[in-house]
Amino acid sequence: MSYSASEMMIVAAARALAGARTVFVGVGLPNIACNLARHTVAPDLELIYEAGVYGGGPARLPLSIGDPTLVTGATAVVSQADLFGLYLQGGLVEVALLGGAQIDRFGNLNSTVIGPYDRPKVRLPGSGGACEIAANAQRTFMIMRLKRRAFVERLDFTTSPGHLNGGDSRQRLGLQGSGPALVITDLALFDFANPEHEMQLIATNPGISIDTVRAEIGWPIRIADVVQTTAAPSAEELRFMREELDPEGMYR
Amino acid sequence: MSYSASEMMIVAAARALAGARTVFVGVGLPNIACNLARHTVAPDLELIYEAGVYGGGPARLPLSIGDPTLVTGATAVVSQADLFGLYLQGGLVEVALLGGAQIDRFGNLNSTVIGPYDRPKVRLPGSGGACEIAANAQRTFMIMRLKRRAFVERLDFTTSPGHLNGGDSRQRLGLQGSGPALVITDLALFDFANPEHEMQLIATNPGISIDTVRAEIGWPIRIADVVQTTAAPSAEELRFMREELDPEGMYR
Amino acid sequence: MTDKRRTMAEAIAEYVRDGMAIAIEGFTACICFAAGHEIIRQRRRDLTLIRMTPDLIYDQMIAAGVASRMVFSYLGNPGVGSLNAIRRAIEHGIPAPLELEEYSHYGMVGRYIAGATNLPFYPLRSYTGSDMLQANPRIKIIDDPYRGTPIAVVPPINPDVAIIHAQRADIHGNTQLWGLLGSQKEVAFAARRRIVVVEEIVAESVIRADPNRTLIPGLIVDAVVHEPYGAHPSYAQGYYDRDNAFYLAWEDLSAEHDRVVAWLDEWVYGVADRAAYLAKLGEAHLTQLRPTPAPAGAVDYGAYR
Amino acid sequence: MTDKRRTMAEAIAEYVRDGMAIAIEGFTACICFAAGHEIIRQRRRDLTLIRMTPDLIYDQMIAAGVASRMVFSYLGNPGVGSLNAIRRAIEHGIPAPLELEEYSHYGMVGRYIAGATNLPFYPLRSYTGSDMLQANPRIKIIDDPYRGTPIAVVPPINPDVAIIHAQRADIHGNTQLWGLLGSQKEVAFAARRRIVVVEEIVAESVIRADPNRTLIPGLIVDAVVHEPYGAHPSYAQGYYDRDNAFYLAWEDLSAEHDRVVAWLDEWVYGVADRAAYLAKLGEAHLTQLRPTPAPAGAVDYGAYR
Repeated sequence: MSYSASEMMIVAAARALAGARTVFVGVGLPNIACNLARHTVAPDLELIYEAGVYGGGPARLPLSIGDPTLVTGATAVVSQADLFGLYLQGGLVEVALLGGAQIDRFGNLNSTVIGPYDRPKVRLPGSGGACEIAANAQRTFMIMRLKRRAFVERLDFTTSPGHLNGGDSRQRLGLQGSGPALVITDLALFDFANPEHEMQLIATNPGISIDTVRAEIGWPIRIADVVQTTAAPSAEELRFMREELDPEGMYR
Repeated sequence: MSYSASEMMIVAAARALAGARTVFVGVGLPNIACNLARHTVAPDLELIYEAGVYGGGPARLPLSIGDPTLVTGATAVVSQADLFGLYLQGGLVEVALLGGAQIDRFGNLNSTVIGPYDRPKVRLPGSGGACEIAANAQRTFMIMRLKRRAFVERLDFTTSPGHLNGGDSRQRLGLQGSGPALVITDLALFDFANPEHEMQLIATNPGISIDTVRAEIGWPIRIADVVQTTAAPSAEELRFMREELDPEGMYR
Repeated sequence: MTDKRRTMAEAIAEYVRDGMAIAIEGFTACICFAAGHEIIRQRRRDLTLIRMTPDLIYDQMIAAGVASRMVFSYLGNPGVGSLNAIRRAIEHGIPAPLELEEYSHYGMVGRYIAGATNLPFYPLRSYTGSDMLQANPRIKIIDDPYRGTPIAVVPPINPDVAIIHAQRADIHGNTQLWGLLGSQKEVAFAARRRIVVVEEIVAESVIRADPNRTLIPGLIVDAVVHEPYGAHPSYAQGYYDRDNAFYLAWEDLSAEHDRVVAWLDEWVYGVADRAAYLAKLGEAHLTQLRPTPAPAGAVDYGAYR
Repeated sequence: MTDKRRTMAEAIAEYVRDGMAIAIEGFTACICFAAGHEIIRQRRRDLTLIRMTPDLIYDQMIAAGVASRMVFSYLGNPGVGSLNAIRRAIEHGIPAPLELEEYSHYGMVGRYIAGATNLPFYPLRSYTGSDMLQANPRIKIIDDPYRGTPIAVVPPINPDVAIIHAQRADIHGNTQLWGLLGSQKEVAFAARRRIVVVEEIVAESVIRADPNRTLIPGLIVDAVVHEPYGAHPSYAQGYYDRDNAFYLAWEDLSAEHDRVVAWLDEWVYGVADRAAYLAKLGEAHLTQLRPTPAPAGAVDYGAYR
């Protein structure tokens, strides 16, 4: 069955949530990935939204992170003080899904500005909850399209700390979460499983060459000893996504 | 109409609440005084209980500060984090009624121990909320029976700060409330309206002499230029108290 | 107790003055567009606008020229894209330059908490390792007095006026809100004045029947405005849906300054008040935003006599 | 998700071990006497008992010899008088000496908040000018980094086990509480393990119908114990009244150590479990504690599809 690069990215994110109990989720692609994971590899997965929702089970695809369909029928709906204090900072978020306009080799993210902060070329949304999510989630997964203007040698601004300068630099600053664990893109997967906590290619999507990946990254990307090929989406993954989660094909 | 010293004390406390909008209240005498004030001199008075109740209207005389009759029909019932944080520390409590086992000339209170802290002769209840109430209420009124063992030259332990060493010593420590304003007893009334913020006799109850008052105080009590005689409870004050607030006469 | 009901025009005229710091809060839900539009109509100037997510309401207000400063934490049209008018102000000074003071979400929440509880600062585990520390010197790092490890702190914020939209209140301003709670409670307690805007005015007995649901006591409320659909195109849980079509359309409507001006002329300056706005929207449009019922179920507080 | 239902005996046996720090919270309301009695019956020793108001439950537990240490903020039988057994432990070491760690109420709340939110300390406006600073060196004064004024801080507390009584939960531990909320939420999130004890087990759909009422998510709950009247002689709002007669009688019942021992023999060691305790109390006694109905009224969350 044919599928899009977006669908492959959603499926890869869902699979990475195997066995997880809680995920801090945004709308769009991440929302579909988490709901797909609940249906497949993580039946006990509870969705946490920064709007204050724990255990949301949306009856339709939400446009915004604060959609009323996330509230009705949720397990708990709390103030944002409690969501950020008790749930996130309290250490209850196992995995958080993050994105950004720029990422560097240590998984640091920029979602604030392109150009200087005081005279920005492009003003981006800023942190939202990303800065504290990156600091406090037990692990973070990044979901981003692999593009040379996004995977950069040097961020214009560090909004959300990843592995900082690599090695133990994150730990030394006392950040409680263990930081970036996975980067999921439309072409390939990367992890940080080396002593330097440097991003490394671990899998390519079907039909994508390592050179194609290299060409979209603004630094000489580290390559794992074994680079696997990600399995294509299964018929059931595609069916559930297309029929149940995104019937209008907004994220196809 | 005849009345008891307790009744006079309750009536005096109620009258002192004239025009007040919020009062932080304990059970027993203070509870009756506040409800009497609502009926007489402070119709807009809202009762705040440290249990987390704002605007309680108890349908019966509560034994404890957390009685369920305080909850049902209240305006708001909140966590104690919110009660102490938003209401008390937020500065919304105009008057708090406090008591203690010992009080000194500057209105500092001891409700912790008689004797040394580590080897107490009598272990008292301790602070509860009193320490922060004394710090943060806009004004505090003390309700205590006038006894020599309670009105002491030197506290065994300062649980709740009053005017500390007098003068501007309270202000210098940065306490936001203005501190003790009134001491209501079964024999007389005292305020602190002098530059030293030292307790001074301002009124005696009907039939009580200044010498009787002096004899119950462990330091040479300051006497205001004019010492008034508190008006006896009115018929309506007594009726409402006896028929509506304390029909079983627990606090008579 | 006093009857605090005011029209929106009265409440804004009385409490919102040029140069003030104003917070219209509400996270996606219960964003009081009706108040924002009235502020535009009354042509307030030089405001500091405070909100975690400026959203379309501040995009419109900033395009209208009411603000010179903004305190915020997320500058997007959630699920759609940018806030084009605010970007124009920041990137090109159109219609006027906009000074920024920027935090993360939890940093803003912490500022509201500190403001509401009269604390000199609020500590949170964030910002270390982020350039946000350099971008905003008001965020500081201190040493935990117990173990010496560094921790970020933010200062209190006390808006001059907070405008809170909710489902219901009594005439004294005792206010109940359900669904997303955002930081409505915290900002209400942090502010010096509070205007509460509600879908329904109810009897005091309705509020007192469920005291745990009371988020804001009348004690701190200065004005109560009864403004049904006052949060549209945002939403009020149980009353109407978010008008996602408008949020999507705004991307285009706001693409150029002139188009925003035209929109304001038609939908803000061109209507006298919220009632006229709703009439213009049309009954059919509002009806299709109504959800079907999903009752909360019952609890019993018990009568203790 | 797993079914977390356990009997009280199972839950205490599994989670409460000698030497642990245990918090049975609940401010006047929802104090889980059933759990305290089971801890006595299982003869735990050397516990640290944490509670704002030790109340009769810790008076009984300390007389029974389960504890060597207590962390607290108010040591009274509210509205009645002293906690005589605890006073005997403190003043005379009967039945054993009791180490104290003492705070004010807000200090305890702050410790729970810091524990729950993983903060290294919690700041509060209290303690300055009080001898409590000398009595407890864990309370510190630091300088506000913005204006340099002194402010008190307390350290986090993370009990090994928190025991929370509430009106209802589902079998996963999603718990709803109404009436006085005390610090139940904060202590539950602060603890390492949580036992929830409820008047009723309800379907998950009942919880999900009113998500704003959910205080504790099943995510952090280890065991759910269904124990009607488990808070007696304390109370559960809407279910039964506080047994004030017992609170008054305790003053006398606890006047001497031997009398407490006799009471424990009869009402704790002498009954197998809570059901036996209730049978001994008698149906008539429980019936007269039932309030008449006072329903909270309805709210609608709306179905959005």
